[in-house]
Amino acid sequence: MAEITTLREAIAGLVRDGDVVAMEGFTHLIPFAAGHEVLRQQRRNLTLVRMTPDVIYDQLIGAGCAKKLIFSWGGNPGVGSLHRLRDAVEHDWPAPLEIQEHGHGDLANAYVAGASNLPFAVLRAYAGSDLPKHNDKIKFIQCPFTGESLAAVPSIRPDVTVIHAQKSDRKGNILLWGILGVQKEAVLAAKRAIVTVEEIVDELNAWPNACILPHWTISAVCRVPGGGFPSYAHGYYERDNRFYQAWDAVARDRDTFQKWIKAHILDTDNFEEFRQVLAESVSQET
Amino acid sequence: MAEITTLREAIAGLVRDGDVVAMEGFTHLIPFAAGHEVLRQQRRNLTLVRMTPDVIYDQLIGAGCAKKLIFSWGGNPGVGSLHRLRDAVEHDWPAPLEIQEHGHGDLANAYVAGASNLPFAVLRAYAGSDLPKHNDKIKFIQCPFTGESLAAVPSIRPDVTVIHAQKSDRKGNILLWGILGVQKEAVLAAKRAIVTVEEIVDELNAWPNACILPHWTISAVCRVPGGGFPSYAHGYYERDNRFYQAWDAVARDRDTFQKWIKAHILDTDNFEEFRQVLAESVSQET
Amino acid sequence: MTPSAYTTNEIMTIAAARLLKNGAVCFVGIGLPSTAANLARLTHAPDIVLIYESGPIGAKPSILPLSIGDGNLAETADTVVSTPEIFRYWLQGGRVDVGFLSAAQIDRFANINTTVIGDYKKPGTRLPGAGGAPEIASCAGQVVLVLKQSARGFVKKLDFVTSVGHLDGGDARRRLNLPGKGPVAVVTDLCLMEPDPATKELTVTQLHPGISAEQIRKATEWEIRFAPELKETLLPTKTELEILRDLERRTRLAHGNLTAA
Amino acid sequence: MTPSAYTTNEIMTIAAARLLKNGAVCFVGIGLPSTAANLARLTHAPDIVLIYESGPIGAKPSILPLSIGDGNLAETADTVVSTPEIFRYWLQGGRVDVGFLSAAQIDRFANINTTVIGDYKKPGTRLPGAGGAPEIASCAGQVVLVLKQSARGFVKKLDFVTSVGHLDGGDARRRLNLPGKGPVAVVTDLCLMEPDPATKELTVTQLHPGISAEQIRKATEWEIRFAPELKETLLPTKTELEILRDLERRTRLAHGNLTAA
Repeated sequence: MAEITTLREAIAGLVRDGDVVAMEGFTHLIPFAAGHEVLRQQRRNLTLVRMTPDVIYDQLIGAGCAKKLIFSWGGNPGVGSLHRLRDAVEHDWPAPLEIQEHGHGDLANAYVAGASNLPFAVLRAYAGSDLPKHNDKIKFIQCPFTGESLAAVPSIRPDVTVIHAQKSDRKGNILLWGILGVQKEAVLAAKRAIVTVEEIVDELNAWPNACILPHWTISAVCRVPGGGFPSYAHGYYERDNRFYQAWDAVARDRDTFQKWIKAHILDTDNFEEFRQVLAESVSQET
Repeated sequence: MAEITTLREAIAGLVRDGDVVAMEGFTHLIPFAAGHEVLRQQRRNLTLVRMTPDVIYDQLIGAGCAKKLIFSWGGNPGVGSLHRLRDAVEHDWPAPLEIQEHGHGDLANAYVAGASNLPFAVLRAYAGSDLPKHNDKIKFIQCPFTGESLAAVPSIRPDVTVIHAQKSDRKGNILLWGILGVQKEAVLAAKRAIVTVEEIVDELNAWPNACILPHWTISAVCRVPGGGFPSYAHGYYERDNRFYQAWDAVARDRDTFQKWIKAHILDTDNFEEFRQVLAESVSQET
Repeated sequence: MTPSAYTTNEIMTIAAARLLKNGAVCFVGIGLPSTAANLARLTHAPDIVLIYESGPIGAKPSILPLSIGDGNLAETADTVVSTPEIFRYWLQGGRVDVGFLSAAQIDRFANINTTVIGDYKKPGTRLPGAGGAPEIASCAGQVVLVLKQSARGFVKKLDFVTSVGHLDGGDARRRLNLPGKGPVAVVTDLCLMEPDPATKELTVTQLHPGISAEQIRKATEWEIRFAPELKETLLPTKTELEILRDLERRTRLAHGNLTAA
Repeated sequence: MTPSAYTTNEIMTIAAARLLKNGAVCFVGIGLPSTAANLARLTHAPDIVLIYESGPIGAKPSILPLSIGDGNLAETADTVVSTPEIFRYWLQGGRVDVGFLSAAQIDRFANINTTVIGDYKKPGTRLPGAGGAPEIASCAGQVVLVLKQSARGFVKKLDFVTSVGHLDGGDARRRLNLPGKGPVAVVTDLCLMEPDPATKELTVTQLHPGISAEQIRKATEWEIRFAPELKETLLPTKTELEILRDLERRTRLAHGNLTAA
């Protein structure tokens, strides 16, 4: 049953050291505010799951929150590398990062299997690929009817899934639209779920067959306008491509990164204050 | 690529004797007009697939179109038995009917597997049930990661799927809403697909994430207003519960049934004429 | 209120409705279960969440659906998803607290038959079949069954096990690794039965007012067990009866005097 | 138009775009493939169907997406489905005619590496990883690759096979029961290569204007084969160049001078 609460309380109560945490959002609706709060509260030893780690996981990995990453594409979309992810994988900085690597179709299927309470998913992939050689979570099974060989991967069942959505009503029913990604599956696969939303309204006024997560599938709902920044929220604001590009220079250097994290996240109280500090530092640069 | 054509031509060209045919629609949007046209054109030796055979398959079975039925619940919803289905199973009339019987979750998963081009689906079901004893298409497999036993069923890949939907645009893109059933999966699992629609419009004006079947997944689109009668089309007309109740008496007796089929379907030219003849026979009764 | 002031159908429906807790997520079969679940929603359990296998989640029908996919279910639901999703993410996914079912035949371990009376290959009476029941019986957190009691329905041995209750009793469900707890109650027009905590054999724990143990014995093919201390079902309240009758009246009007089977 | 009147990037994009037939259903990777696919849509293939792995089906973006899930893709699409559905029903389901990909490294059989340069455990350069490429490479009806040619990218042996082309050649794909035909063309800034019908080894079949065989040999680590009769890529037409430049101009304006990587 969804509790409508502050983001600080939600993260404090529901994200624990050592948890398997999935923050999802496929370019759209990436839960940056929630990710920052996890970083601000300095969670440790997390196993982070995400199809596209993006800048949000670059920040968490660089800040030393993660011991393991389960992913399928780790880049800064439209810009280049995630330097903190690379530094962790290539040079164990700030700590060794175990990686478990899949393809998108595989991880998407693994979330579906998790949401479906199945222990594994079956898909056509990986014949001839080197990925199974480096990931013992990819196996091959035979169809009991045709004998065909198919890939099998274990389902993903996060301890907690965190997503950002457009709207909630006052009961905590969640409505999202546009690029849906794997958010619904990630929530339904998880033991606990936190959703930040752009706004909380009296009535969702949803259209037929809208993508809705009922309040009883959600642990906590937090109103955080702009909580998807610098990604975007369809119908609310666009992606801040400049932030993504600027991140490249911030993340490239360990020292620059650490100062940025301290000033923008550790030394701020919440996402609103982060936005203010960021606005100040951007205006100083230009 | 969708051809916009008449129902008669679509059935003539796309449904062949001996085909595996799925006509889907879960109470809602049952493709009665298309089913009648298959009956009118006297297709034979069909393997009929449908989660809920309903009155539409009672008619086809009683008229001798089917050699096999793959299904999961064969009743007249809210009324009782499907007498023609029962007569075929219990007394081989008008011909023996092979049945392959599943549960709803199983068949729904089997369509999903078909749409996903997988040879089989995995689900949690049937442990302890007698169904696998009488259906060799239900097997059990072990999870390669946990060792758990799970049910496996072959995917459904119809030669042709037939559905009814609310709208098409002039290219043949299909929009449906309300109770969606397994129609999308049934179409995507099939080699060919026929869709009858309430209306063909210039613009679908679909809402975000609407259930749309693009024209390039459809073989033929036919405008048949009321083509879901006596089931319903959300936003167009309601279910004709009286027809469903009246069907019980028609189907109970072989002779009555055969006369009804001759007068209402075989001797009519199309669905519009069927509706006229039906209206006349109903008004005579009351 | 006296026993003669309500029908046996009514007390069955009301007793079943009372078992549903407010806020519970219920996967509802058509007919008696749907009537009882909606009665619960309109009385003590306004926040109950009704899921129908056709796709509606959080349906709040103003009239009783005649079929499992009536338009009124879609119109009043929080959302409507595809049938595969209902079975995959919601039922098998473990999101359903209570599966609410009926049956043609039931045995002492609450296994149910909705497939065939007689031999499968040479059926005496062919019944509609499984529907969603095998998956509900496997995966719902718990199952409540509601059906009229008769010696033809409450049988020593099922002709066909369509959907599992407690199999041959004891910890059989756990041994088969079934996700849900299985049947926790069977409500009939005569009484309420619950599985024995150890053997899982159905045991009458509560009689409807005016019903004798003898009536129940006659309406059960196997030698039915009774709890040492039998409770009596509370009489239907005026509110319960009014709301139930009003619901059925609205339904009859809307469906043209048809009633849900 | 002379070779100096367009850039090598432009002719690569234009040559790739020309390979896409009108009406084809294309599963489009971000960057070069997306640019080429949209150029095709805006020139000779107005009815091409663009699917992006984030969920849009039939996207008709007015500017080039910077990321795989830009809002403009959703706004202009015929519909947007979930990412699992894209991979399950549409790509794996066999509904995609052409998978349009780029790569960091490629070998003579058009196998591709987007994972790592150097050892997997001790990477020299860690690349972004697989994304949707393994599934596209397996399941799309055919695959077209577009990437700049260099000896570092066109290597004798891949450090890591992320997504399969023709494996070790011949009928290897068929032996592994891969649903799609695999790569049918590789378009670079220098030339067009196609797999030999029998061996499946990439063979240069077409040179871009002004490009010599020697330039291609230098930009290929393995001993690259040439078809006996080499064609020359038709010069970009004025319309092609205008539309491509206009698209990139609109994109730069909208994205604040950023360009898709």
